[in-house]
Amino acid sequence: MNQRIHVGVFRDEASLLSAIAESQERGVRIVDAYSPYPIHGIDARLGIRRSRLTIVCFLGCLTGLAVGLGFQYWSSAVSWPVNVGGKPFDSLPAFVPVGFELTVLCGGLSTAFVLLMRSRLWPGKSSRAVEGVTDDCFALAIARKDASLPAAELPALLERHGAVEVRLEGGS
Amino acid sequence: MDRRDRDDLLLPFEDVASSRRGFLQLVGFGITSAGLASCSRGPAVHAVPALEVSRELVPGRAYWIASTCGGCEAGCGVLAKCRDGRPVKLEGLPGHPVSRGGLCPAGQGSILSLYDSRRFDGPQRATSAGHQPASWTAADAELIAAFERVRAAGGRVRLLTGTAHGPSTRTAIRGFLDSFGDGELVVYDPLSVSAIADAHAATHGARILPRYRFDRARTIVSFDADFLSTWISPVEHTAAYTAGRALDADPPRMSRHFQLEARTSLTGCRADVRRRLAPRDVGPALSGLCALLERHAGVAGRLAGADESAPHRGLLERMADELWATRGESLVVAGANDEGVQVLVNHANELLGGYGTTLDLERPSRQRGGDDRALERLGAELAEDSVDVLIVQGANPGYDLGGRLPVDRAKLLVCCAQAPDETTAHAGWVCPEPHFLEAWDDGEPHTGALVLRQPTVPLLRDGRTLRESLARWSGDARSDRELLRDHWRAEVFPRQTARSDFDEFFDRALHDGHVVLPADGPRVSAFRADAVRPLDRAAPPAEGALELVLYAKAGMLDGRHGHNPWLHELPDPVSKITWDNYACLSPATAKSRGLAEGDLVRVDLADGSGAVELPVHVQAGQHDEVVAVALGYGRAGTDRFTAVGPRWLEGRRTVEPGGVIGASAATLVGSAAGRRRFDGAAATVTPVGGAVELAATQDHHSLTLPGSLAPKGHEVREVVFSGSFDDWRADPGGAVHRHALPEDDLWPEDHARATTWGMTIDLARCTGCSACVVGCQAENNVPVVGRDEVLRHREMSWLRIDRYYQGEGDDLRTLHQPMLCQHCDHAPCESVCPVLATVHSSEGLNQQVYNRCVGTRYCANTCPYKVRRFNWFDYPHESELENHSLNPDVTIRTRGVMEKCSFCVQRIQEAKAEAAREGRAVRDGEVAPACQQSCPADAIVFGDLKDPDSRVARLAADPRAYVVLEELNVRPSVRYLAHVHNGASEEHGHGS
Amino acid sequence: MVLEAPTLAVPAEPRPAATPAALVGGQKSCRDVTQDICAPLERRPTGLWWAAFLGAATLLAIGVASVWYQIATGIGTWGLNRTVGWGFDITNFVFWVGIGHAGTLISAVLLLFRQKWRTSINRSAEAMTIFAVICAGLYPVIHMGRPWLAYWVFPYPNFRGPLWVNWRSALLWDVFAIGTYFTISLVFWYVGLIPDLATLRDRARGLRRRIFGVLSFGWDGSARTWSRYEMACVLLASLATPLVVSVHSVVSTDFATSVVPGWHTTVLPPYFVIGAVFSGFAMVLMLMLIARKVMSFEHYITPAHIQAMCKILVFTGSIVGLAYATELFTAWYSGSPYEQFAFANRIRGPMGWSYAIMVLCNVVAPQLLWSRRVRGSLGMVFLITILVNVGMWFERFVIIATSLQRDYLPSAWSGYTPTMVEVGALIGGFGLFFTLFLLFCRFLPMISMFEIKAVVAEAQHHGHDAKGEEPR
Amino acid sequence: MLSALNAKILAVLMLALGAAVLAGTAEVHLPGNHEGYAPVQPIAYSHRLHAGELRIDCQYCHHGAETSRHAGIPSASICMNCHATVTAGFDAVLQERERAEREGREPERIVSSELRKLYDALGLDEDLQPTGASTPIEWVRVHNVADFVYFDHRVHVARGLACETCHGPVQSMERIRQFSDLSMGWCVQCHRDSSVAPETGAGRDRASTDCAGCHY
Repeated sequence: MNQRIHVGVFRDEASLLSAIAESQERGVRIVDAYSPYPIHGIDARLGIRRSRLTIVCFLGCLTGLAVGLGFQYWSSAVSWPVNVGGKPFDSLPAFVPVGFELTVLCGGLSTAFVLLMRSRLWPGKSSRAVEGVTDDCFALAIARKDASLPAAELPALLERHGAVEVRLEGGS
Repeated sequence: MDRRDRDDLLLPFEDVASSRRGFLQLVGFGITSAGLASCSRGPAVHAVPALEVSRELVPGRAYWIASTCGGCEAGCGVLAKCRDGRPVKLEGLPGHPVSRGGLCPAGQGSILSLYDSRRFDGPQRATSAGHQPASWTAADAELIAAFERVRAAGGRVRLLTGTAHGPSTRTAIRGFLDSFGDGELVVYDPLSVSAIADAHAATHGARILPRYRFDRARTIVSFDADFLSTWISPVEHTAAYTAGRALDADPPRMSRHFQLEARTSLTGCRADVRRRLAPRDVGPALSGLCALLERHAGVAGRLAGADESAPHRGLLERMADELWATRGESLVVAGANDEGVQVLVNHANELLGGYGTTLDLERPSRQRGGDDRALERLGAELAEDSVDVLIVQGANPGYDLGGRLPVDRAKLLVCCAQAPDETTAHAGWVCPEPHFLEAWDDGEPHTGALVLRQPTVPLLRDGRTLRESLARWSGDARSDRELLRDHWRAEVFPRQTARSDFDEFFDRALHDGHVVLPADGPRVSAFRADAVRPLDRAAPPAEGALELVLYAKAGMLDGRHGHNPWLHELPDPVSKITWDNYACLSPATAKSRGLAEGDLVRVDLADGSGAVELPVHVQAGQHDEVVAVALGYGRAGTDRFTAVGPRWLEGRRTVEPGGVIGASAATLVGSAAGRRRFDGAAATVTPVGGAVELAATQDHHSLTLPGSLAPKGHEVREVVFSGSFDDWRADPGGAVHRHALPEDDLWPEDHARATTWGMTIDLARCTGCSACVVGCQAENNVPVVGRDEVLRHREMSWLRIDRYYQGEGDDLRTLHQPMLCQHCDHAPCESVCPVLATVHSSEGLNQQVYNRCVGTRYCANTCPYKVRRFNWFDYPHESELENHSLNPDVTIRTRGVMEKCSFCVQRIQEAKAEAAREGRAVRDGEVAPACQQSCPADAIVFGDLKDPDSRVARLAADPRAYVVLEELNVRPSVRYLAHVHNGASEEHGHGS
Repeated sequence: MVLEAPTLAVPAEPRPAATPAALVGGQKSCRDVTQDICAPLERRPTGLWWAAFLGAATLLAIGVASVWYQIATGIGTWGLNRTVGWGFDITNFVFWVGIGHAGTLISAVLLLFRQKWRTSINRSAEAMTIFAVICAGLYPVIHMGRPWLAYWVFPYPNFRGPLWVNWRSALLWDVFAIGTYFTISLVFWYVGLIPDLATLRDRARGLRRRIFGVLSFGWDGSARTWSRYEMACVLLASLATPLVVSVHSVVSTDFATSVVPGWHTTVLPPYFVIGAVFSGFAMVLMLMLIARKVMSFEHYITPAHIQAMCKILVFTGSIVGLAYATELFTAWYSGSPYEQFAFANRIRGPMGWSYAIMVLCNVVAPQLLWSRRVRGSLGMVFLITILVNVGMWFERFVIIATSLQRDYLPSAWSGYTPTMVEVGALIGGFGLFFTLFLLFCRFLPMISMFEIKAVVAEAQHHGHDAKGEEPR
Repeated sequence: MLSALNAKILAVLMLALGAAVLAGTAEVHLPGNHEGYAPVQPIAYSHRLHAGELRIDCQYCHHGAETSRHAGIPSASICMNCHATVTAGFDAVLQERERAEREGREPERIVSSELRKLYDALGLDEDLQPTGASTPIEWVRVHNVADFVYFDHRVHVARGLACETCHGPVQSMERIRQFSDLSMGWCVQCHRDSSVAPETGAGRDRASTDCAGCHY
């Protein structure tokens, strides 16, 4: 559905939030909201689900730990067991530090990687950010859910809440 | 890593000998690395096999040639290990009548002089522009003409030599000199014991030097004689001395050794009872001792009452009692080159019945044949300009005699030195001799015990033995080998009966390195007691003056090894100082004069006849009225060592260009009654301002911790255990403090194995002589790093000898402990290496893999024994030629890697390879690391600890056996056997 | 260096809805924040910056020359010897690792504790961490005898059997700890930078815009992204917090797992971690004081921040003092004569002076911060931060050099005197650190704009003072 | 969802991976691996002829292998054991004999050009009489174990290891070629596999994987 999206630019957080509130009340589809900083509580209002990055991170950690301990054990007790200082080949306590570091490393890297992937962020991606939204402006992109709402109502809604500018985007 | 280790070394003599005697063909196999062609597809390395195959010489396979050491006159047997046509290592020759398998530091080091690039190549003629090379033909023609003129004119010909020459050379000399109207041989020893021979002339009617049998002595009294380190025949004495202190004999025996000395000698350090005695007191003390012995013997001699005023009277009485109690097995020796003293020594030994047992006159020693009075006469003749020809061989009078023999006054001076020295500078002709490893020769260290020398390598430098030269000059065209064989056929062969075929006899003698002929001792007369006179105490030196004692250092000896970097870097066994000589003062004297270690002083003879500037070394245990200076330093040309060691921003040279290493004390050698006098001259010590650092390898000299820092009850580190013989008999393990370690391991034993290489070091046998240190250096290509690096505590020796003093003055006790990688089963160094460069082998070796090492130095930090050595720089050899002394079986380590004692793993591998080839197991005793091989005292034993029948396993089970720092539970494979002395319990005490 | 009291910056465009907050001085709006923080990056550098940069670059050049000479000639150009195998090299390493710790702590731990006052300093503290870890990582490499083979410490597939590495070696743990620490810190820092890079991108023209465009990953401030972003930051912070503890614990095992008396003690891991926090906070505070002056950030780095940091310093400094005491007690109580001697030697031996410096700088000097007047004097605070850094460097030097100098066998005892080449390597570390830091100040926003904006907005929104969340 | 850019990145990665796999199978070696190295030698000595056709025992020429760590490159004098009389290939000699028969003369001594090099090296003239001017032959060494390895032929020969195990089918090589990669992994793998000694050896001496077995 080729939809036309109206983007309203606000000067403050409160205006954005009130615009969101009315849009939801009136059944306007909120495409996204943009802000220069994370707004406390906005995910709940927009109905954004809690991120599942936690799971990714946990799995990353688990993988790191398993690979770390497994490789250490394999390389020192299976691949080529070497007598080092009379210690046993499978000196597990000695493997803990590296196992831990790899846990953290894999967890951290997988979290960051999945964050970028899910958010479609990558080096060189051309930005479609609303002007000013990285400075001191807030923006709300809304679209009609269906034809029940008059098209002109959307810019009006935005302006009612103090949008200093309303733009029309081609939609996705 | 950038140096290919062994193969390049196989290309040895292209530059030095390819034109000579088809040497390249003999060498067999050479490989040249054609540059660094590694970027191309293949490694362009060329291999050049010999054109003619040689049956004996298999490339890469070592062979051994028995010969005789030329490091000094003692005549020890050596086995030269050769690879690819050249000797790479000298080892002791087992079963040798003199050395019994041991070899001293100087002997070990003497291989390096073979590869000395300074050696003369062919004869040199003196010209206005210095020495110019000439051919032997030209030299012979000119010299024969000159000799002819002198002969015709009845001129005076003198041949001045050191001691070492065997029967064949003696015959040649006699023949040559007899052809002149006035030809005479003058022999001198730089470290003269002329007085002993003179004393025997006085008391026994024959100018002989007895052979001392320390193995037969149960009581030994030594006045200043450093017989375990430098005196006459140290290897022989050490072997005999330790044989006389055998705890493993049945019944165990241990001689008691009294040492009365002015300085602190290595021998004094080993003594059971040691007292300080100024040189001027030696005569009175000996007179007193003789008087006491006369009383025991019931002889009324002239010495009666001499004991009344003698110094250390109580000790003298005790010594006399003990000597008398063991009469027939007692031995008194003195180091002083003073006839009066030596006559008293003879008297004491005669009273004690030592002649025939502890002093052998049947096979007297020929290891020192010098006659100081003949030398004095030669000096007079030279001073009168009446010597027409002076031939100098095997000696360097220009240095040894401190310029007091005017060799330049001879009308023709011919020198047979191998390399330029202080005497050749004046020579009209230099007719260089070959190195002892290049030549045929014989010797006679003990009368009737003949030794042989054979070439191990073709001549690297064109030289000719004196024997051959004399033959040429007498018109005899035989080769040197023929001269030697003919002499043996005519003179030696008939004196034996064991073999009837000369070739067989000679080959056997070559194989054994020696032959012992039936005794044919000189006739000595009955003891002439009338020669004995009491010696009074000399007047003390003037106020402020000290008594000068000149001594020799192990390794450097009289200075003949002054161009040997290994021996310069060998720490003195007592002072632990390298690369220098110094003026030793006792701590009390140094303190009273406000002198500290390293302060520069001038030592002046009180009569003004000589002076030398040296740094001070504060020497524990030295007599307060004595200043001791080592001979053998300050050799001309030692500024060659300016290039030794690394050159870098803050690096300081070992010696400045134009300078010399140390200072020559030969100018301080005085003369008394026609004999060279080494001790007792009055000397003043004056500070001249300034100070230098002395490069010692040890900073803290005691097991006692610095006072204010020591924890209560733990003031002494329990590293060396020592106990008396009596205590040992009561409780053989009593001296060792053991720790109760848990039986259980933190982790189960994962590494069961069939073989555990291990070592025992018997501290009761070890004398600290340092032969093992040089042996290890030679075997393992340990680099020389130079004075500055030693000062920075970066010496590279894999094996060091720790020396700990306890007490001071008369109470000084000294302990030596060889310290090397302990090959711990729970090695702390292994766990910390990130790249597995040091790990444990399946045979218990702590392996260091040089090519894996990245050089974190963590292992060295964590080593409790601090035996790991890091390559701080590249340490190149002085010359390409010197590289040929490298052992091709051991990697040369590059900069940035750690190294350490490997238990001579290359020898283990060699033994295993040979065993595999012969389809058998390695036998006990088949593997002897370099340190064990050369140990004259047999203190080191190596083998498989897991084999209950091995010698090392039996020793490791000895109650005296302990491991150093046992409480760390690192489980070393090196076990030390506690030191046992034969003093009273309280004299040495327990626990270090 | 005396720093003046904060002066009021003139806002480019006065805003009616300003927030009075002790953590953000002046009356700042979001636009002011953007303007104030971006402005220094968009102007030509000041003379002061140039002077500082040239100074730092000179130090770096000295370091590069020293290290080059050392690698070309040999480790022998350092004053080490057969007994003291580590000196300045590992001292510098541990010192810089320690410095790094504060950055992670400020950004991660304080994030988890929701300490709002961290916002002004966390960015530069994290940058400091990264630069410090770069400096730290260099020393173990150059301290190797053959640094060109340093890659052998990684377990990569090879044709040697394959031959792996020794997982039992604390040095290898270091490789992984430092490597992980660097990677995670870098990721954390960069993720934190993305929104601010987008701000810079949107303010810039031409090439700058293109560069920041690439670097900002196409950030558009979407609420969905913010949501994930905040979660990711919390996760990374949760990972970084145990990491930061583990890193210095692992570094301490370089010493604690070896048998050298004075090293072989279990107190070392906490001792090292707290020391690291201590030195790191001192370094952050020092840099803040400089940056505040040089970059005119008086409104963002306020006396409240400095007060908070000072309190942490006096707290951690006291723990460090306790650690020193514990160490002595342990040595005495152990009954091990080697340990007892090691500490006696440390305090009264030939290098006792270094122990005295350590105690004076680390334990005594920070106690002055109990006084409110001292805390109020920027000059005094600055001086104390420098002293603490000197003291912490000496702490590592004391542990390394004096322990090694005299261990078990008296025959092997020696001393340690650094060479000029070694001093050059030390200087070079500071040169590298300050060069990187100055470049960072110049090209990247030193203060996290989006977080400051959040603080400002929150204060505005709730209408109360953000000072209420000052740390204990 | 695979965006266009992602697809591009993936493609590049796949290509790189493919190239790596190809490189692994093709004749591309890592630095230090000289497997297949077969340099031109100063004399075109044929191992195929001598070891293959004529079945001369390896150790007849490389006699050091039994007693020394180096097998050795044979001396020219060993060649002369045969080549004092054999001066050319059999075919050439036969042809000359036929030609001589045709021309009714005594057959001349035929010296092959390669053997001429041997005689030159030994300093032998046309009649194989010594001239005294000999020059050693500079063979190009083919088998170089890595630096800092002490390899000992004698142990391997004593254990009954066939030369071909490491040197490959020498009897079929016209020009000698490095057969194995001589890497440490290659050595170690064989040592691991030989943890039980072959029939000749004593049970206790198994092939060791200790570092000091080769590095000291």
